[in-house]
This record gives sequence, C-alpha cells and structure tokens, in this order.
Amino acid sequence: MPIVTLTAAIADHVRDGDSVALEGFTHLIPFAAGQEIIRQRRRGLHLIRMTPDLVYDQMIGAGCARRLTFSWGGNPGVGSAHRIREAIEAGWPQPLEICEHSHAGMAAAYVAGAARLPFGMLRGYLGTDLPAVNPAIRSVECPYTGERLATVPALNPDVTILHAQRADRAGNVLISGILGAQKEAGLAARKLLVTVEEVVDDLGAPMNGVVLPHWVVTAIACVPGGAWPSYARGHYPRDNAFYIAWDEIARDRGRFTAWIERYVLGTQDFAGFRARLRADGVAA
Amino acid sequence: MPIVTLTAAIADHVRDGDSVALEGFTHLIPFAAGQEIIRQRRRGLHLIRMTPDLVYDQMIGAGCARRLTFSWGGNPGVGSAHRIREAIEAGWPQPLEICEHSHAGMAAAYVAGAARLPFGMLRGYLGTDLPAVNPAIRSVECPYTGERLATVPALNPDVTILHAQRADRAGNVLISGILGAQKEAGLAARKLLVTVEEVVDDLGAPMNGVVLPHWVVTAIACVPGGAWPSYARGHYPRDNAFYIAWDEIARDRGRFTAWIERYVLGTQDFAGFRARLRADGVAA
Amino acid sequence: MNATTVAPPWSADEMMTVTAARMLWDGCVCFVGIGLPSAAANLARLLHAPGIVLIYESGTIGTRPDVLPLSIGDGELAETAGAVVPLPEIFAYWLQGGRIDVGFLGAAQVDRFGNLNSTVIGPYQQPKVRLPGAGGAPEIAAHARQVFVVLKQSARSFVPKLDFVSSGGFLTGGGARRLSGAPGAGPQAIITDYGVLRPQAGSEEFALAARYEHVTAAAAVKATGWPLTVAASLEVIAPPTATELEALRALQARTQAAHSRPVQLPV
Amino acid sequence: MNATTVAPPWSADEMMTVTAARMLWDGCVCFVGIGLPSAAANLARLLHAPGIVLIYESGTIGTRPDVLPLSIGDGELAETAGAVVPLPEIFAYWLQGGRIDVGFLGAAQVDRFGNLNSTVIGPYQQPKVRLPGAGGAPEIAAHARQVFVVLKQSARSFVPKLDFVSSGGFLTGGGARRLSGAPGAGPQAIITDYGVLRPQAGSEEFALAARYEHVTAAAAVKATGWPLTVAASLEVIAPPTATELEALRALQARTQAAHSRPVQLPV
Repeated sequence: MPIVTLTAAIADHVRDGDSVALEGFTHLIPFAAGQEIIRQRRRGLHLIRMTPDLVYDQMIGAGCARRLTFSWGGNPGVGSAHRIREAIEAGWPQPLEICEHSHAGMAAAYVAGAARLPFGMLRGYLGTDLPAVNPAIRSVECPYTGERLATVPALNPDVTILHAQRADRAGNVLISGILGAQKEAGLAARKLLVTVEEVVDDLGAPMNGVVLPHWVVTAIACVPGGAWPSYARGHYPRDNAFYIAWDEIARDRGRFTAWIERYVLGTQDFAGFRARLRADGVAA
Repeated sequence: MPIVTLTAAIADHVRDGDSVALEGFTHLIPFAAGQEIIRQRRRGLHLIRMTPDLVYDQMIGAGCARRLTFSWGGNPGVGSAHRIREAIEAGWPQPLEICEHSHAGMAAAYVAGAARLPFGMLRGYLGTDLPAVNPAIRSVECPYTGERLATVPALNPDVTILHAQRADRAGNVLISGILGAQKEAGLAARKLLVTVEEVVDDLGAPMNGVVLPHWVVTAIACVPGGAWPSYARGHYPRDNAFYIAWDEIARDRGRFTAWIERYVLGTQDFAGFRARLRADGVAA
Repeated sequence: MNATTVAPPWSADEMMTVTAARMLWDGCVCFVGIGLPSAAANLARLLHAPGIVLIYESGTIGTRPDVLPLSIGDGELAETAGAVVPLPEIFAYWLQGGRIDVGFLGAAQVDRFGNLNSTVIGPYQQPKVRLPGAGGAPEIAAHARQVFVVLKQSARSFVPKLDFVSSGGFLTGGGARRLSGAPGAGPQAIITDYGVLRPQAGSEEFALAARYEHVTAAAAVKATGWPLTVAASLEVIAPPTATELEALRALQARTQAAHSRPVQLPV
Repeated sequence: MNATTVAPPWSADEMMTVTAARMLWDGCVCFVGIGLPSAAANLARLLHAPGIVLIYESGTIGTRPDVLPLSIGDGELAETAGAVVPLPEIFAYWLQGGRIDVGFLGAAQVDRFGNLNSTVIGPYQQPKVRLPGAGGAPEIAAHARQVFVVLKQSARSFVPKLDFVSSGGFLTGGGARRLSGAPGAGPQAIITDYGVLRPQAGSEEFALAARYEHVTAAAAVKATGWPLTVAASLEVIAPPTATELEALRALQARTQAAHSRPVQLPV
C-alpha cells in the first residue's frame, strides 16, 4: 500500500468511464481528490455518492460525468446544487443520466457491496414514485412472512475515494467522527484511494475505532486540508461561509467556469489551488 | 431506565417460557445473570446464543431450558459443553430442542432482528446438511442475478441480557473490546437487561465508541465481576483456569448438580456466590 | 404571508418553530432534519424537553448542539452526541428498527393526504425544477411512529396532485397507508405559517385544526390548492411567549456567530 | 501415531503446526481458529511471515498476540489488534466480502472430497456424540480463497461417508463445488500427522501429496477410511528446524504461563 502524491493516485487509478464514489457525509469529503479528477480532465465517469453536494457540483459542472447515482443532491443547508441541476434540467455541459435512491436505499446498496452480496434489502420506498423512475429498485418476498421488501442492487464502485484524519506508514487508516457510509463504500470498491490529513508513526486508534487496514487500501496521499470546505474532525471545522458563497459562484455558468479555470484547471495541484485561494483572500 | 438489583431485574423481566439471549462472544458473558435465572428457577426458556458455552451449560444442566438456538456449543479451547451434550444426547435433565445455525447465519439473524426485518440473508450454508435439519434455513432468489441466497428468520428475543463495562446514572451503556453480536442482540430484543462493572457519573465514551443509549435499555444492574469466569476488558482477564476446571465439574451429573446447589441455588445472590467461591479457595 | 391582521412582532419561521417545538415532549426520540425542524427540536430541548433525544441521519444519536448545524453533519453534532454510528446503522437499526417517535419532514409540495414531493417540479424526465431529492424522507415517512411536516402554505406548495411522490403520507387516504405495510402512523400534523393541519379520522385528508391568532381560516383556505376543510372546533394557537422567543433568538444568534467564524486550514 | 520408524524428538502436534506455518506467506490474510491453526499462524508470524494478517472470528483484525489465546475471544487478541469490529461485520464484510486468503479448519471427520463434520457422530436426531457444531466453518469453507484443514489421520476421522456435512469441501467432487456457487477455491490441503493431502485435478479427491520423513505412505493409507491415493511424486516434508521448534515451544511456554496466572476479580 504505497503512499503517493494525489496527482499520481488519480493518474494511476481513475480511468475515463470508471464508476467512482467519493464518499463522506458532510464530514471528510474528499474535495481535493475531486478537484484533481477535474484537473486531470477525466470524462464519462459514473459518479456515485449519497449526497452529491459541492464536490460533485464541481465535477459535474466541469464535465467529468455521464451518470450519477445518488439519494440527495443539493448544497446542504443552503439550497440547490446549481451545476447538478443544470446538467439534469438542461444537459449542460452534457446530459447526465441519473439513478436515484433514498438514503436508506443507497446505504443498503453500499452495505451489500461491502458484503459482496448481489443486493441489499430494506423496508423502504413504500408508497413513493421512486421505483417507477428507477427500475433498479425491485423487491423480494420474505420466505417466512410473505411480505414484500424493497431491494437495491449492490454498489461496487471501480474506485472509492475517501478522506480521513490519519494514516500510519504501513497505510492503515483511521476515521473519527461522523462516518457516513465511508467504510462501506470503501470496502465495496475494487480500488480504494484515501487522502489523509497526516501520516504518523503510530495510528493511535482507540479500541473499537474505525480503521481501514492497509491491505484493503490501494493508495494513500497525504493532503492536509483536502476535505475543505467540508471538515476533518480534530483538524479544522466546516467552512460554512464557503458553502454559502458557493451558491453565487455556481448559480451562473460563466462564473462557475471561471472559478474552475482559475482555481482548479489553472493550478498545478492542491498546493497551487490553496495558494491561489489565499492570494484571493479566501480562507484556505 | 432504572438501576436495580440483579435479583429484581431477573424477577421483573424474565418469565418462564421466554426466549432469552445472553450474548457476549467469549468477552463480557453475563454469567451472574445466567446464574440468577437458575437461582430463580425459571423454566421452559428458549435460550438463544451464538456460543452456548459454560453459561448455558449451567442453565441447561440446571433445567431452565426447553429449546436452544445456537451456532457453536462447547467449552472454548477446552472441549465439550457436557451438560448441553447430555441434554441433547440423553434428554437430561429434560429434552432440549435445538435450532442450529452457523455463526454467519446467527449473526445475520440478529442483524435482521435489530433492523426489524423479517429475515437476514447471506451467501451461506453452501453444501452443508444444516438446511436439511433446520427448516428455518431457506432461500430467496436475487431479483438481479437470479442467484439463490440463504435466508434465516430474524431473531427477536423476548429478553436480551448483556454484560458491559460501564453505565452512567442515566443508564447509557458503554461496551469496549470484543463486541460479538452484543449490540445487535440487544437492539433485536423486546427487553434489554444489562449488568455492568460500574456505574459512573460520566460515561467517558470515546468518539465512535459502542454505546447503548439509556432509552433502549430496560434495566441495569451493577454487578462487578458479573462476567466471571469470562472477562471484562479493563477490569479483569478471562479465568482460563476455571474454564479448564469446569470440564471436570460438568462431566459428571452428580458433581455438576452439587456445584449448582452449593454455589448457585444455595446462595442468596451473586455476592453470596462469590463469597462461597472465595471460601472454597476459588479465585473470585 | 397573507395575514389578514397586522403582522405580529415575530416572523412566520419563528411562529412555526415555536409551534413545532411545543409538539415535542420530554424523552421523545426525534429524527431531525436541517433547518426549521432542527431549530424546533433544539428549542424544545432548551425549554420544556431537556430529555429529548435528537437523532440526525448523519449518525449522531442523542446530540445536544450548542449552536444549530448548517448541515446534517456539522462537527458540533458529533462532539455533543451520546453516540456516533455509521449511517447505514442509523437507517437500519434506529429508523427501520422502529425506535423513532417523531420524524420531521419538509418538502416542496404536499397533497391533501400528507404525501410529499421533494424531488421534482414538472415531469421527472423533463424537469422544470430539479429539487435535491428524497434523501432520508421516504423511510422516515414510513417508519417514524409519527411524522410532523413543516411547510409554508401556498397554492403552489399545497397542491391537489403532486408532481412526484417522494415520501408517502396516507397515500390515497381511507386506510391505504396501513395496507401498504408502512409501520408508522404517518403524518399527524402539517405545521404551516397559518396554523396546524391534522388528518381527519376515516378519510385521512388533512384539515385545518388550529390557526395562529393573527390569521383567519379563510386566508388559510385561500392559500391551499385543494378545497381545505376547516375543523368545526378550530383551535387558536397561543402566540410565542417571551421565553420561547428569547431562547429561539439566542440560539439563532449563537448559530449565526458560529457559522461566520473564519476557518483556518492546516498548512 | 502409527509411525513406522522411531518417533522423532517432536510431537505430532508440533510437526503439524510447523507444516501448517510453512504454508503461510508474508502478507497472507488468514482467518484463524483456536488451537493448532492459531499456533501455526502465530508461529509463521514470528518466523517468516511478520506481515501476516490474522483475523479471528471474534472481530479482531490484524492481531499480534504475544501468547496464544485459549478462546477465540481472549483479551490479548483485542489489545494487540489493528481493529476490533462487531462480529456480524467480520462475517459479512471480511469473510463473505472475499478478503480472506486462507481459512483454517479442524473437524471430527473429513471425507475424500474435503467435506467436514464437526456437528454430530451418529444420526442428527439420535446422536451418539454431539459435537460443538459448525460455528464459523460453513462460511469459512465457502468464502476463503483457500482452506487448510488440520486433522489427525485415522480410520475414524478420515471416513468414506460423513455422518453430517457441517462445511463443504469439494462436495461430490469433479466440479460440484464450483457449480454450488461457493466463491472460494475450497480445501487445498489437509495437514495430518502423516503428511499433507492435496486435491487431485479433475476428481478433486484428496491424495497423499507429501509425508513426514519418519512415516511411510503405507501407514498413511492404513490410517485412512477410504482407499487413499498416493501421489506418484510423493514429497517428503523436511523435519522442523531448531529455529521452528524453539519458537513454537517458547510460544507455548509463554501461553502456558499466562493461562495459569490467577485472576483477581474486583471487589
């Protein structure tokens, strides 16, 4: 399990057309990795994420994706994910197929993926129109009660990308705080890339802490601040002000494109991205 | 969520004929609670436990049970659970119906119970004779791949009893170390009783630690040493010598009965049990 | 707001928040969403329900935030929680497990049976407005013992027919929900800027059961896209007390201050 | 043991443990049971495979015990583990998830296709001897990339027909396992006190592939309840080295000392 640069991790492991899940439920969202995918101009991705918020607004607006599997897409606590909306509503910058679930359905699909079961099961989608627009939502009959239960096909992304607080030099990863479906998405994937705030000698995991052992991790990159504007418990808080500011940036195609050009495509890497943000007076 | 004596907890919440799960996978086995059930002479119980070892050897040998749902029954690292064997082989002290699973099947059944699904699913029991002797093991067809997967009916015990390190005065419970299927068995139950090593002002749970909130716990009893001869991480180690000694005690009906009479039925409560053990030179 | 009297010295959001908070009881286990529900649940906790148990879908159980989260997963929620568990566990063991007393839901549209749309305005394949989607709502609506809906009333939001059913209320009414196998009792209140709608026995159609002092039933009817029934014994909701308003405004002020604090990233 | 030469200065258990340990490689992810497999896996870790990953079904991943556990859940396993997870997760995400290179299994009986019985001797409903049962074995047998069976050879344990199939090997042979949908490759070695049996290509029937120096193939055949095939190129297993024996005996001595330490309960 090598510790590499983020540039190399994305170059080596994310291919055009791959199914890619960047997970992290508000906390520990791998923004730097998403931006590196934009920077390396990946195309035709099937993006998977429970809550496609700013990170996928950026990737979809920048034209990386042809398909989105999700359960809630917006700017949490602020409003719309404007780029995702325009992709769905107007096909800009390209059409976006969607595969839409509820949170409970997505969670069950990741759990099934991690357990290498072909499907997940829940008492869900009752009385909703979601099964009518998503043919992947089906049902099984309970062999004991005869009850019908909803099913979702397992999610097994080609690549899952996570951000975590810490890795040790062997590549064991510790996650602490709000967990989302990160562990399940990580274990469901064919390849698992992790960006971390720091690489340490001793992982210092507490008993029953959430650890991804080195032998399930494909590559690690040390990217302090890599979850900004989301947060990394113990390192920095959520930059709520940026989430609010993003609403204006993303609302307009031109302004969005200029932002991506200036900060992402126009910089060499995440260090360059942060330097330019700082130069422009954005706290980063 | 009241904090009560163990005597009251068992008297108030365990009824003849109940399905009762005492869980704890080697660690944190609620021995004191099992012995209190013997002491209060409960009968006709449906005992549920992945690994019916000494605690169920005692309860079954003492005549508490009519049925056992399990996946491995023995004296771990030592050999047979002689009392369970004699109940199954010879119907002594009374016949014992068995419902037999694999560990993976039992775990899936507890998970389903905790999630209030009617059944659990696994790729399991392949090529084994267990489905032939346990009609509860059935199958469903995957609605995507057509593959058949094994199913187990959810386990929802009338009462689950756990032992844990610690509760706070509100009744929140912290478990640390080897977890077995304790949390799932606890959340699957209609009533959840917990014995703990100590009751403290501040639970001191680490981030992402395993906590059962007070509002899912029916009653708590403070019983230091209540997991002996199993162990409570941070409090005392496993008494491997007693597990080895038990082999001789349990091998013989008469010797077993004398042990139960002297230490369990002949004592008032767990304090009396420990006092008698100490008086007889057993480390407790 | 189409108030027919002079507007009171509190906002519609404040009145709705206070009304929602009053419906929560001490010890109640509440599955909370971001925004008004979160404000209401925390207001209840600060006032009459100190033992309320707040669960956010991000995995925080028994959380006691000092400031309101902007997102469902702000750090504050984890730091003050009794337990922080994986998200799949929240949905499987805690929500589907039948442990939630009250689930709060918002939406873009509601119909007379309390069904909700938070997915799309216009056709699904040709959306006029693509909304964020259902998120946790379908299973909150199915499994919480009861659901409170919070939504400002207008002919655009209280519609005769939803463009999309994101989460089920009483479906087509008259017992249809029960037949669907949904374990919870369904939506028991819609809290609006006019008052509170409750389902009628039998038909399960929502009717105006209570109004705020400063609005009329007629105005509420006018702000509804279906012919809204008004309960014969229409209750009047007491205005926010000074205690309620002070606690709510202090909470919002603390929140505002916390959210505008600049973030310093590690070097 | 029916050794045909003078007994060597090590026990059958020691020879089997060393043989099993040698089959494990550095970095191998090993699902370990109590007893001889645990001794073998830890011996490998102390010798040629420092990076071996040991998983015990109690939920400990990447554990590095200083002494051998008596039970599958001794405290030592948790204290020295890289991660301690709930048991249902071990079976779902780690074993069924296809992450195990080698699963070790013991049993009371094995048949020529490597199917195992650890459930009952005699009829299930009228047992002559009720054994502990399958435990984790059925799914270890199904999902581990390969399985090593450890069992002393005798006509009573190496039987033509099992009294009960607790966990599947090659089932009826000749590809039956693959058709069953079991993801793993099945049992690839049976390590006995005579040597090592391996499945033959095509038939998938186990044949003696290697013997210890001090035993003969004829003795192994005699200790088998079915007509045991002996590989044309029968290998001879090198005796334990001094390093191997010393490390194993030191580990067993540490274990013995730890397990007889008296326990003091809290007052």
